[in-house]
Amino acid sequence: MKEKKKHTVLVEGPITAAFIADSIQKHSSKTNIGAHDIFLGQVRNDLISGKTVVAIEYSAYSEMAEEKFHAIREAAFAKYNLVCMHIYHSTGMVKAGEICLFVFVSTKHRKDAFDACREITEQIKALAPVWGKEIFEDETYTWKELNNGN
Amino acid sequence: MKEKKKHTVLVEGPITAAFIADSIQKHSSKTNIGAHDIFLGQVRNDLISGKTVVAIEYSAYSEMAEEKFHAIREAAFAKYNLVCMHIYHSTGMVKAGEICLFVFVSTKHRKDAFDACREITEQIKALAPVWGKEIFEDETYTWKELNNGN
Amino acid sequence: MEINLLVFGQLSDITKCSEMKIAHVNDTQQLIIKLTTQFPELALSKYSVAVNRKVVFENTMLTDKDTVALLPPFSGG
Amino acid sequence: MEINLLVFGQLSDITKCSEMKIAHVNDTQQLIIKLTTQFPELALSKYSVAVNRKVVFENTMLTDKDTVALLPPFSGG
Repeated sequence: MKEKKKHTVLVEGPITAAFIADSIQKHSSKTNIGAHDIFLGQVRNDLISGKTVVAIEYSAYSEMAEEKFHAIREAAFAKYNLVCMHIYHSTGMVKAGEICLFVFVSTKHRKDAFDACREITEQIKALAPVWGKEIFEDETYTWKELNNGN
Repeated sequence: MKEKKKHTVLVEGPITAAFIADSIQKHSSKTNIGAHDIFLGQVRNDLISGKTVVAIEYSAYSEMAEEKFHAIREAAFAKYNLVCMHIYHSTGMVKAGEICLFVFVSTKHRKDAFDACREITEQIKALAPVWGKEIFEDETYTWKELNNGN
Repeated sequence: MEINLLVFGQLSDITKCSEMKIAHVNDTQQLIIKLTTQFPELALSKYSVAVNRKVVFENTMLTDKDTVALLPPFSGG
Repeated sequence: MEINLLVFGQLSDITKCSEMKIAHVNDTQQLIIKLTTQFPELALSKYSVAVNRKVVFENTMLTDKDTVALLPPFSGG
């Protein structure tokens, strides 16, 4: 029952609530699932040196990123007892309040869901060649820096 | 910006994907949120002594359960840096494949979201006076038993 | 003096009733003895006792209109 | 002998170009020296080097049509 088909992680623009709902709904036919853990990254309107972030423009080294996402996926299936998992990451412009990352892990029991979702999210942040350009109200920008937990 | 208004956790029947989408969408106006962690409990079609579970009928000691949910919520706000959190738990009949528990934690940074969502979910399982009656195809039933991670 | 008794989950399969009034019990110990006499299977069951929505771990005095609940192990979520 | 160079994130602010062809470089070290001569600010920047989508940690031989990428610290999610 492990679903491991290769799919494209990078999607153009924000990830919508309707898309997330559709993904959740599709799992209602998989009645061996007991737990889902979903991580969503949302663009914050951080204040940086007195200017407010209104959007992040994401760019990626797409071919390498898809390979990394695939490797992260394979490693998660090898390590945890997953029924299925999906990752979606935005490219292009995502406004403050919109969602740029969607990690969706479904398992029989909740422990695997929690462990795997967190590890996958950390690996995406650490390993995926994706860059965020934080755009301010006045159209100037700064390149996003990842701290731990950011 | 902490949202702590008391709301009712127990909802009649399954939690729908549309309801979850609506909850996610409402958070797009809170642009200080950077991370959401969502736990969903889904009813499994477990095989128990040769019979397949087709639904779980949840009953609760409602007044006590709402007090416990409120205490869990207060403790989470005291311990973690949360922007907002919501819990919904079904009562009544929830079919296999449908969602019976929705824990939604929103934070500035992801560490708090992961830590709090997991702890809240464990506390709900351990502390909330809710019982699941597992209904089989032939309309017989057994009372659900929680093991760790179930 | 009468208390309100609530019975949940699998225990209601034993009592065949989820809510009842019980008179002439002064504390939780008397109540449990009375119930176990009426429903011997209760003695074999695992449960906690809540008085007015708080779980009690020791014998607890009861007053008129208190609500006592028998709570089998929780299995929500 | 010509390689394809990809430049990402803040490094493309320095090179003003995100994709270019570079001839006459036999290994990554020669490439970096050549780029740093052309774009001195690169010397002050933190980045990794990937050859054909794999990050390399030591000087690596290049062959015709290899793709080399300069990757500043990732900031996805």
